[in-house]
Amino acid sequence: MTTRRDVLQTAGRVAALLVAAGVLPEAARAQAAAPWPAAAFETKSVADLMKALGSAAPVESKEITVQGPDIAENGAVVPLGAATTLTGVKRILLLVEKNPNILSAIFELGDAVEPSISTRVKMGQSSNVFAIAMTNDGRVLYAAKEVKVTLGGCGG
Amino acid sequence: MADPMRIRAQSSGSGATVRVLMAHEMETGLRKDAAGKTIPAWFIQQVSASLNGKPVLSAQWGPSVAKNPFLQFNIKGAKAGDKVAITWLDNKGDTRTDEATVS
Amino acid sequence: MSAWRREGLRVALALALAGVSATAAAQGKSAADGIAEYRKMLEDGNPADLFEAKGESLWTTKRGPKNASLEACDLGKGPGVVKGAFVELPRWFADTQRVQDLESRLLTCMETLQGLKAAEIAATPFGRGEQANMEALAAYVSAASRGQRMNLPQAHLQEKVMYEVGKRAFYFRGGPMDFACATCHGEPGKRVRLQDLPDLTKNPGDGIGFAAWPAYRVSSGELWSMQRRLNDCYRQQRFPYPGYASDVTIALGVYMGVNAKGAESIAPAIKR
Amino acid sequence: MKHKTPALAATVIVVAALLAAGCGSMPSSEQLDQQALAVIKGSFRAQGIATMDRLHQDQGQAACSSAQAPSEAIARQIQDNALASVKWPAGGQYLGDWREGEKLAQNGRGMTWTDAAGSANGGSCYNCHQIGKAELSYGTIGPSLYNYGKLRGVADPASPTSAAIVQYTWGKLWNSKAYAACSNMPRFGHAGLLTEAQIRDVMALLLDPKSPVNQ
Repeated sequence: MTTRRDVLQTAGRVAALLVAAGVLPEAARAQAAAPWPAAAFETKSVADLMKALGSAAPVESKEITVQGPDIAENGAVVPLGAATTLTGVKRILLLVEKNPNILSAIFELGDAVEPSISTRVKMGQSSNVFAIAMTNDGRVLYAAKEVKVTLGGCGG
Repeated sequence: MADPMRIRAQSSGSGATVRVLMAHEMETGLRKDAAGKTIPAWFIQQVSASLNGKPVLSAQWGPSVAKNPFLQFNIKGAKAGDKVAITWLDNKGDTRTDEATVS
Repeated sequence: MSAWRREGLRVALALALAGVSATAAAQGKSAADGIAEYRKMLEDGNPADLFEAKGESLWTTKRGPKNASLEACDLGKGPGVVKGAFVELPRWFADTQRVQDLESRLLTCMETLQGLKAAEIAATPFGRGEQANMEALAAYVSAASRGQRMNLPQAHLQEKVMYEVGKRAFYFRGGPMDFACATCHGEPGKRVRLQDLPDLTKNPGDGIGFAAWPAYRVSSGELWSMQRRLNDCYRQQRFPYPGYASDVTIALGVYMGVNAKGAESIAPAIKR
Repeated sequence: MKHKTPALAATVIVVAALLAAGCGSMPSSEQLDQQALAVIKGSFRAQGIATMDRLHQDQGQAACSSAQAPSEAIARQIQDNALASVKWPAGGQYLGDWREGEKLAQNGRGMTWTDAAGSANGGSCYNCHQIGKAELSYGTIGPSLYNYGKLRGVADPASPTSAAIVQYTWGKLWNSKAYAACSNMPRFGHAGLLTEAQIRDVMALLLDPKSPVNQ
């Protein structure tokens, strides 16, 4: 019986081997240096997530916006993004409150990237979505909005 | 071998907007097949972007990122002719790198 | 007894007409606006691009027992002409003596040029093996006509016959729910749940209905050609299983395509 | 040999042109009807529970299979037959549980070739109708049923004043063609899509004053 954690650890080892063998490109080497934070991706609440990441609790702020539709025609693909007017943002997190695991994605921003990111996530049901921004000077801020997921088509 | 990504990098204002589509199942590990057997998780965990070889962005993803993932971001100071490279790595150790030129 | 019940119907109808339509319209609008916003967000970055790229590479790759590419395939505008072919399909082909749609024509080319077995591919489940390749090829061929207007030929007798057969199939009611294609697609301005239903008995507009497929289906994360779209329509109609590239599916393609004359093709589109 | 090719090509073009001009003439409307039936029967195959007998049309299905409505006489005949087929509820018990009715209204599953034999069917009601106000995702093929009972003055479904609308609603759910020969609505009771008990639950959703539909 292979557990998910085993698979992940194996993946990490494979990546390390590939890097050692010079098979992985340079960009992937940088990633391999920062391991995939399995514990953070298994949390069910904002509080547990912040604990897993060793971060302070986030404070709601108008300086950050979470971008998503009011209604999603299909939960399989829901556009989700974050943008902020803050400076010195090093990290942006995208969360879906009612998903089996709350964390969808972490973005580590270099100085050359604007703090504005869009991707698409899966949502099992209508839920609040969050964008959390972490700055170099230790601020942790968030914005939230509700996305309604509708049943569509003939439903069969 | 994974199918290639589609990367569009367009200069806009003082930088470039990068839009990426990646061909990947992004299987959550929570679904069951017709026979009731759990379909194992299979998803991109790490993504990184570089501009002319210098890392500018990295990301860690969970299985709730949508199938055939889309990613959009803006690189400050990028100009036409610059090279943007994207690499992803999934939980099975499969990886793919593709490159585009800013237009 | 029955006359009395009919009277009941009249009362019911009068009440229904008087009461509810305003509420429905107000609520429907805000939800519809939300859906429109969602669709707009998805437009920029349609994963159909991934399938289009794969299809383009498949088109030029030497494959099959004959180790040949599809570059000599005649999609109706001469061997190797891809641009503009999609908006004129289905059409009559002299070599096969049949009216063929995009997918059935691709099957012919895969068999004659590459030596692949058309019947085997037609029997393969959607999304697997050569069927996955079919979808990529359909994305590539349709994309080469993006922005052009539907313009199916109707000069050949068999093209006209297939239009008439398609029209009859469109209105054919059957199955345990009494559904025909026309049940959902015979009138303008209707929805199933929140999804707009194009009226396919006439040109429903640019990039709508026949002019939007193949499309990337968000719900399955796959590219669906018109063959797969029709297959799922018939599943939801509770009909038996339509054969892949069977005459009824091709006839429906002729009926919808001719009706859509002048509509701008946006295929491959993105759909729920 | 090569110099012969243009001549050969020319022959092909002439043949094609003849075909294009229509060596045969357009079949009659009746012939096309026959051809369409043959094409339909030849294009489908049984799959799972979706067997080929589903293509065998009854009188109403056949009469309602074109853009033209059937004649008034035929429509009347279809409606009369449909009304005669309605099975009225045992013991005059018309209403069940509106909560179960809402679940059925939401559920669009059943009877497809991907459904297992004997699996429970939904009513698919929201596919075509607005019903409860909380559900934003509703179709518009049928009329809105929001406030269905309230608008029709049903304060007590068991009272004699409500009898006409209660019975009409049962008949409509059991066999929609009783009141409109070519109704788009499935015949839920007649076709065995829903059981008598399930139809009671849908009735309650529409007519029970406590149902959210009537708030």
